[in-house]
Amino acid sequence: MNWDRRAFVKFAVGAVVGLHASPLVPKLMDDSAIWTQNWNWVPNPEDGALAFANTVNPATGTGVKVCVIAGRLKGERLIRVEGNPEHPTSKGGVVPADASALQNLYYDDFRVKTPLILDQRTGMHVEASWEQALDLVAGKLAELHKAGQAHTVAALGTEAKTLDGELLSRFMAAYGSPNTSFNVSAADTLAMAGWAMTGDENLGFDLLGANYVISFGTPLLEGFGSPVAVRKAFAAWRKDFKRTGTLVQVEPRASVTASQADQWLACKPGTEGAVALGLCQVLIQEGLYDRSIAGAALGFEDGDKGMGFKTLLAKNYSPGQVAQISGVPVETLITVAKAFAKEPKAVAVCGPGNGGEPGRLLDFMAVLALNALKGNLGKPGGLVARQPLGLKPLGEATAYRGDKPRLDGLGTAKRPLGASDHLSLAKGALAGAPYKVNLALVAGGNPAYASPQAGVVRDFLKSVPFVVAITPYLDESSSMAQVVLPCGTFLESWGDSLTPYGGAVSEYGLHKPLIKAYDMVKSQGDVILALAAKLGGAVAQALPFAGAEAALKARTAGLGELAKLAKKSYVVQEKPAYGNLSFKTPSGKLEFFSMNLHNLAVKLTGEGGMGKVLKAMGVTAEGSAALMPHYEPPAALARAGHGRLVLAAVSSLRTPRGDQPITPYMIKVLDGDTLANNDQLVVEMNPQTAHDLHLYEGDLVKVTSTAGSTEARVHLFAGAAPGMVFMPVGLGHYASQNAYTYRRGGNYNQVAEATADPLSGLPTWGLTPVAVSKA
Amino acid sequence: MLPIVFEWHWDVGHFVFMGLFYLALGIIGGGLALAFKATMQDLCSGKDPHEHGHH
Amino acid sequence: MSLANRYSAGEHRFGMVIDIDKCTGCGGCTVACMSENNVGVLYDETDKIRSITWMRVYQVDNGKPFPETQVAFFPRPCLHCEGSHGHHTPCVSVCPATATDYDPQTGIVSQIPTRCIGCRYCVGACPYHARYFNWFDTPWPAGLERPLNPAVAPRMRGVVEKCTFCYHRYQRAKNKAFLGGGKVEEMDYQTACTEACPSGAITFGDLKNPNHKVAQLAQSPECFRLLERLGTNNKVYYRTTREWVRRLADNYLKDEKPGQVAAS
Amino acid sequence: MDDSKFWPQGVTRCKPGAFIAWMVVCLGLLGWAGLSAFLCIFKGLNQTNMNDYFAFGVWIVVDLAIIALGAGAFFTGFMTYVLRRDELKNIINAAVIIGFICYSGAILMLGIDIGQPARGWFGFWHANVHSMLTEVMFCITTYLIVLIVEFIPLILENRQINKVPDLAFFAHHLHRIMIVFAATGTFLSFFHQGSLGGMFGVLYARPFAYRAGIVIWPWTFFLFILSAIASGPSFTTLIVMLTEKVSGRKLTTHKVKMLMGKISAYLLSFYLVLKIADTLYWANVTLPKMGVTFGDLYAGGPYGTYLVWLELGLFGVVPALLLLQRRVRESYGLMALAMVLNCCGAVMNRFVFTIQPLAIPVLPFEKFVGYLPSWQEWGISAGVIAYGLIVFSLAYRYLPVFPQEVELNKG
Repeated sequence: MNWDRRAFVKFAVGAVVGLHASPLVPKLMDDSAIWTQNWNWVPNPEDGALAFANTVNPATGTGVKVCVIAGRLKGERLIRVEGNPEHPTSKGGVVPADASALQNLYYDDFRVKTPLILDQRTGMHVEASWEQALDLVAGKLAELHKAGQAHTVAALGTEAKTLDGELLSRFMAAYGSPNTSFNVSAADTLAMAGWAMTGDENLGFDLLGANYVISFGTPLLEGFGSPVAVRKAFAAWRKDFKRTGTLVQVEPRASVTASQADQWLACKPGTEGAVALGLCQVLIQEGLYDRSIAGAALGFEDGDKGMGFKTLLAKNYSPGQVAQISGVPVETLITVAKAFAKEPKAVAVCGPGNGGEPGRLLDFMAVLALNALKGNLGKPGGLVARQPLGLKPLGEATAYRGDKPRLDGLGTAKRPLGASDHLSLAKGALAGAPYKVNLALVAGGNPAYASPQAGVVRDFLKSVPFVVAITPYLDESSSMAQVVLPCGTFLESWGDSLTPYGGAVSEYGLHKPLIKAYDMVKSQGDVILALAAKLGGAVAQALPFAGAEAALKARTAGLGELAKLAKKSYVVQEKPAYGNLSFKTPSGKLEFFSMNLHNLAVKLTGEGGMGKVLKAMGVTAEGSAALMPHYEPPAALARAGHGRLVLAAVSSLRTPRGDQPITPYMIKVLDGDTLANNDQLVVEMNPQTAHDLHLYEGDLVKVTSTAGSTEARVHLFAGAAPGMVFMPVGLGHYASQNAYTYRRGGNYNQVAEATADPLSGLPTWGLTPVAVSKA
Repeated sequence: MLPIVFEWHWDVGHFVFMGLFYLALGIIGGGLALAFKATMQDLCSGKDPHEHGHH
Repeated sequence: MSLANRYSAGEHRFGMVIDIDKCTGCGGCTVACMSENNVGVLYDETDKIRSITWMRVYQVDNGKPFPETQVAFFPRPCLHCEGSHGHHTPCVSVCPATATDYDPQTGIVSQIPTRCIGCRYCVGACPYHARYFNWFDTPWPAGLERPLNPAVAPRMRGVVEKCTFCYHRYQRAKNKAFLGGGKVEEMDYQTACTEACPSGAITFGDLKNPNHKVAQLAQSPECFRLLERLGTNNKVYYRTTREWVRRLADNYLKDEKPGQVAAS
Repeated sequence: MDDSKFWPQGVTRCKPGAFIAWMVVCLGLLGWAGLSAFLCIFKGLNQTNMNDYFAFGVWIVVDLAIIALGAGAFFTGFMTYVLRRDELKNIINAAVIIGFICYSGAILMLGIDIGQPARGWFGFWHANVHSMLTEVMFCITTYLIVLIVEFIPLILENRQINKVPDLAFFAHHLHRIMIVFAATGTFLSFFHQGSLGGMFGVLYARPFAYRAGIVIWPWTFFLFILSAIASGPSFTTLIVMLTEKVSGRKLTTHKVKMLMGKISAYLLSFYLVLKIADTLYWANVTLPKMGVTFGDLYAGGPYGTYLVWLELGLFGVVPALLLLQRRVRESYGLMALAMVLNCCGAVMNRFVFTIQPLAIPVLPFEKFVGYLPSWQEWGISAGVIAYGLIVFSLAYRYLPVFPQEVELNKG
């Protein structure tokens, strides 16, 4: 056959037809279809057998189940955090911080994976072995101890009463320093209020049992106690489309709680306590109060200490006067008080502020007084005292035995009451009065970012020659440390958590290592104990445990076998301890006039100097009123006005509170009213207020206080009280290792100014006078 | 797409749609084939291509 | 029309009732959904019109001045529309590549990202903005790929994705029921958002099964659907007692009242 | 450098230098498009300013617009070959080339517009026949094949190529059966022009786009066909006029253009009557049922009712009235103006149906979102135009596009 043109054409045509008749075309199409679906940089998660492990997230108090997958090639990994329906208070359900916890666990760039030591020449952290790092820290501590400078070591922990907190306190006391501070919380304030009026420091609100709840300025639905548990109570008031519970919210902003409440009493900033007192007065003037306990309480009627609470209310807190102070109309005060009195299971709730601040002690006392007048003490749906769980101490009580004063002034006439806090410690140390800090041990938290007036704590840490951070994260605080010791998140370490704020039943949460995500990471307790062992002597004697697990075993000896407990992960009392409160006050009665406070003041100065002491503590009221629930206008308000606005926080469960770093998912779910385009912080203002300042939606402004400033975009929100500016919390991280959270918005804690709360002396930073100007 | 691939439930819509599609393709293909065949014939018969005059 | 008759023949019609009066806008559902379904996080998530959120929680307010202002939240998954005549879901009917389909058995609108050509016609067709296009390659920086759920394949750039009512959970439940010889019970198949919601605002189940709670709740006159008048005939019911919230769920002429207008 | 031996018999063309300079300008635009395409394909569509609210952007507007304007090819083909209007043979070549440019350009653009270009063919492989877009994909592709078949004989008639006997025969035989292709093309084109309209009319959850209709076809299906065939002939004529102006040569008789103008005039008038009726029905019946008023839809953002007046008035009724008059058609300038307005109307209509329905929020609590194309999007759009200019310029220079050219430019 000749290969001429015709033959070639015939061949070509034949070939084309033949190929199309063969399976080649469909096969190639199929292959290319598959090829288009392969994107080799899209991860392909390995499958494996699933298992669930219980634990409790100490940051939220949520009982959770963690899904563990056993991959054949890459081994075990955690893939999900779900709610644990069996947990008695949280009963399933999660908030963003729970559901996204794995993002903090597994974010390699953000985690401290090995001990790190700062290379002085390069200013960079260099990986080290545990031996090297512990030797370095223990050597430094021993050196200071030898030089008689043990008291110049400060420790900044997170929660005082957890295992980690107790270990840290014991360590420091045995080592010889009085300077241990912890985060402050509303639990401290509630404990003080309870101690002052009932003698009981473990009060809780029986939200689940109540069907009428008045919340005084607390973010009940945005971060109060264990958010999941609070929602369970809320859900019960709205079960199956029926409203069986009434919620009344008192606060200056149309928050989520205010909007979901059946009634919102929009008050002026900082006047929630006055509203509580106004309601007390209505109960009394309408004769709707409990006469058996409240009526018989110390300081109810006028007496030898002076004017009684009843007279005080009548004199200063009539509905008209309270309406004047708070802006809540008289009729509203009266109807709400009557409804509150009428409902058999009603409770008034006080708690943390929107910025996570511990609240004002006098307001708390006013709320306790309202509950007492309602007569709900110890009753279902009322204010109850929790029974302790019976945790064993870690050994003989160890307290600082030296003679050096504390840097935060705690226990002196200036601050007789109160719990420790990082800010006061930092202020004292920065002032150098009476001495400076040579070594700071940051244990578990991130005070350089999260402490109130974070700038002060950051300056303090900068001024300390040697900073040691025990932390899971490369955050703002650890980036300032000379030595960083890696500890695990709650998913990979031993530790515990206690009853969330305001809980009606005592809870104990225990977390254990569920995974070894990084080989060198230890439990925080292990690190403290290893350091103690290295130091030897009194410190080692005070902490005779092989590790955190052993310490937990000793601590929970009364709660059963540790292995079983760890598997279950929680101990929760079945129901609140109902029955009348047994008052452990000096008078043995409920006290509107607090003898505990009185005695304390007297102890410090003698009867005559009491007025002066109280003045120093920030109480302006005279006579017996000073030691009774009363209203003190917040100091910040006096400096507002004259073109200044009042800055307050917006709390949300999409932003974390306190030390916990915000997760990528949490950043993601923030909407444009919190974090605007290009990661700009958003502040809310009432349209009228903005108009007065010639500001429009989306304007870039600078919010400046005496503490600091930040830039933000204006969002006009009719639900914001006039004259105020509302700022979200938990944003504005500046540690660059976390690419998801770095420079996302600004940090509320950098602008908010902390002032000492009258009487409690705790820092409070809920209201700050600020100037808002176009940036 | 191919009638041999049964990946969905064939309903009337498919028959109409695909029927019209293959009809159109068939007409185009047929037309091309026809023109091709005529070309081949003309080439074999040795005609002068420019005899046809203008179109 | 009775609940079951709203939908075409088929064994199940999975759906939700979301109680707006219970939703506190915490975002738990959104985050739980993202962790269940391997939704990634871009470095800039403030560009909301390019950010993927299968379960998005919209915040709305009543527009009244202080102190009468109120806010509420509309959690918005994919509403799994059925359309008014047969399976005429707005998005399914327009997809040229059959990358999304209406399952006649469950009423779930599926999405096959590996088949999607990225034309985004479905995105335009959906009035709820429930469909999201992957404008970017999702970054999974070192370590963050570890918590990925193997039951759901992470998506590549250039395709559309959306809520699937956690269809993989249904498959898992079916497999389990098959092995155990039983049926898929109400609690065997629950979406991640339903489980996560700490307020219990979401109820999920089979709208065609009168024993399921969702079927009972959805009958309430306080229940309504988003943009019901468009005839999307979807399966996510919302519930509120607040008139202003209800008014925001659909478009109304000035003289019309919610609840008195029939779907077109 | 002399390329005159490639020119069609008996005509002159501009100097190679000038032509090369012109090509360089076009290639520059094409380079911009190339860079944009590279970025869009390798980095993804984040290079555009499209988003989940504006799922479609300027590309789709350009796509729809050029497909509408390219409708001159099928309708002129239909008139020429099927209805045997022989005078149109003098312009059919230009119409085919413009059609080819518009369709191939649109397909190239769509290839970049979809997020997964490598999967573009899944529309065929896993076709969902209920989707208007599927119909569009099938018809456009098939019709492009038709256009290529129609274009081939013209290419083969190039003076040098025509010397090859095989190719000359082939061209001749294709010509002989052109009616078959023209008829098929008419059928295909008719459907996809309609389906492009149907694409938006079926969006029943988008009140702005949704239209009632018959059986499976919303009114937009028919309106799009009409507006395309009304503007297509105008566009073809305009391009011819433009070529005449640029080349300084007469390419067709004015009679041919007037005929095209007349076709446009009648079709446009017919279209407008239906379009106005449709708009009134939509505004007064369809929308209120959905709880929306006509005013609501034009209340937010930059999209006011002025768009309606512009589209239906200045770009609709005005060119229709102008073109209907013989006096206007007799004037070269006035007819050109009317045809420009007519084409603007088609482009505007496509813009209104692609961008506006997406911009208008349907959920009462959604907000208006703005959109401006990025330079990459403009680049691709400009590139398609540059591509058209290049193809048309080359075709004009080397192919006997206009049968009357030699005659008209004698002496």
